[in-house]
Amino acid sequence: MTPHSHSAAPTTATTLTALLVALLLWLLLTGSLDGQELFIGLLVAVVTVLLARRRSALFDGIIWSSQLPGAVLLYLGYFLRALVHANLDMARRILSPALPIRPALVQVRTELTSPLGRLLLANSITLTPGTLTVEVEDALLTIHWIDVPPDTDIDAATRAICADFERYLRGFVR
Amino acid sequence: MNLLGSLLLVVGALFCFLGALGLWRMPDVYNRIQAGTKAVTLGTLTTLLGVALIQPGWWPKLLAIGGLLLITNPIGSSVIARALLRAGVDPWHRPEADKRGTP
Amino acid sequence: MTALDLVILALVALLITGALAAMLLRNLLGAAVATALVSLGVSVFFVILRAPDVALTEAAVGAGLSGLLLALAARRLGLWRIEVQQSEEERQC
Amino acid sequence: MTLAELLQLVALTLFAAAILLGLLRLVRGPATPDRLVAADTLTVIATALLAALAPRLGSALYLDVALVYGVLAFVGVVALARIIETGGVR
Repeated sequence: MTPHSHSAAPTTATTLTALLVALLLWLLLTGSLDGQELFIGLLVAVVTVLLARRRSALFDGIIWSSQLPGAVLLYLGYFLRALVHANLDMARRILSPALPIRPALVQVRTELTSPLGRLLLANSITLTPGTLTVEVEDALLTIHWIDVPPDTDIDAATRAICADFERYLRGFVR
Repeated sequence: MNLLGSLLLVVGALFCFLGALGLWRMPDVYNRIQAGTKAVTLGTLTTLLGVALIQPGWWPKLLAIGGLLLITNPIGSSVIARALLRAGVDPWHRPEADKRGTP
Repeated sequence: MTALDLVILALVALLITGALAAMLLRNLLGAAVATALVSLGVSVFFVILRAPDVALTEAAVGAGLSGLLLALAARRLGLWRIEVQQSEEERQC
Repeated sequence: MTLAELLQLVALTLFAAAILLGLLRLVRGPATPDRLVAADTLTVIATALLAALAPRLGSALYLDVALVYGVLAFVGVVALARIIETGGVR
């Protein structure tokens, strides 16, 4: 979202990650483990990654460790629960005749440093109860909050909106 | 399995409908983006899950659609919101409670 | 089959309204959005008519490329104009 | 008619109603950004509708249309939003 200026050549690890992601997407799209299809898929993935090599710097935010799958699963579980909760909340607001909303813009501060981490955080915030990421500027996120409690400053907003997500995200991303 | 899948289809369609209703009822653009993007994203995911239950062989492609949607949809609404903010559109305030948290 | 008929009716409404909006809207960006919506309706129609290949092409060209091209052309020619306040646009359709 | 068919009927009816509501917002405006948001929402609703129609039509080919539509409409929306961003309000 922010125009991040990563022009440095990506490391081998990030290129391999991009290759893995492209290959995974191919596998999901074809849905077969046939040898020939796999070979073509590998070819296509290599060409794609070579063409988009500068963009693959996005993946250098991932922290590789043995806990990576567990952390991702924990995050996904928390995220899906928050998504369902967000929608029930939104349905209540839409269906009640008085339209109980008090919208305003607030700012929060994040401690994630990599573009990938901030992208995931911004996406999570957009999909969870009553909040919409409007702008990401370095560590400051501007957020449109549909029901702002009275007397909210930046620290209270940070605690209420993005502290939980950050805790889960920091398990696998910088 | 077929029955459960159909039930999920109904739930997904209901959320899509709620999203469209929110689009209609909300007072300004930012709130419309909120209502639209959230409800419709969950509705689509539920629909995809329902289709996966009806036709179990299709799950890889459905998973790909769901994953791409989950990434692109929030970014899309975020980009619209940012463009509006930069173009100078002020968010709507409830009349009796103004001047709060606005930068 | 009645439910499919309902969907088809909604799509017809989408097509006609989108086409009228594309003609009548003063704002060129709004017209570009309406054009993209018309191609959405046509694409879903092709799927209902069991022509997935045609629908795929229509989706690729109509949704992505034509919106992009129209927007870029409008910007290059300096014809875009955003109206945030209510304006005479509303009475147009 | 089985119960599953009845449920699918209800789902399709709700989708049709959602399309009509989104259309209403597109017509009423009041400004271009509202129309853009309506179009974005309608696109995702159409993606869900295409996926919901696929088992009825009986081929996974129809899912490809939903996939391509979802991804490419995102590109179109981002392009239009960028033009609002650089163009400003006049």
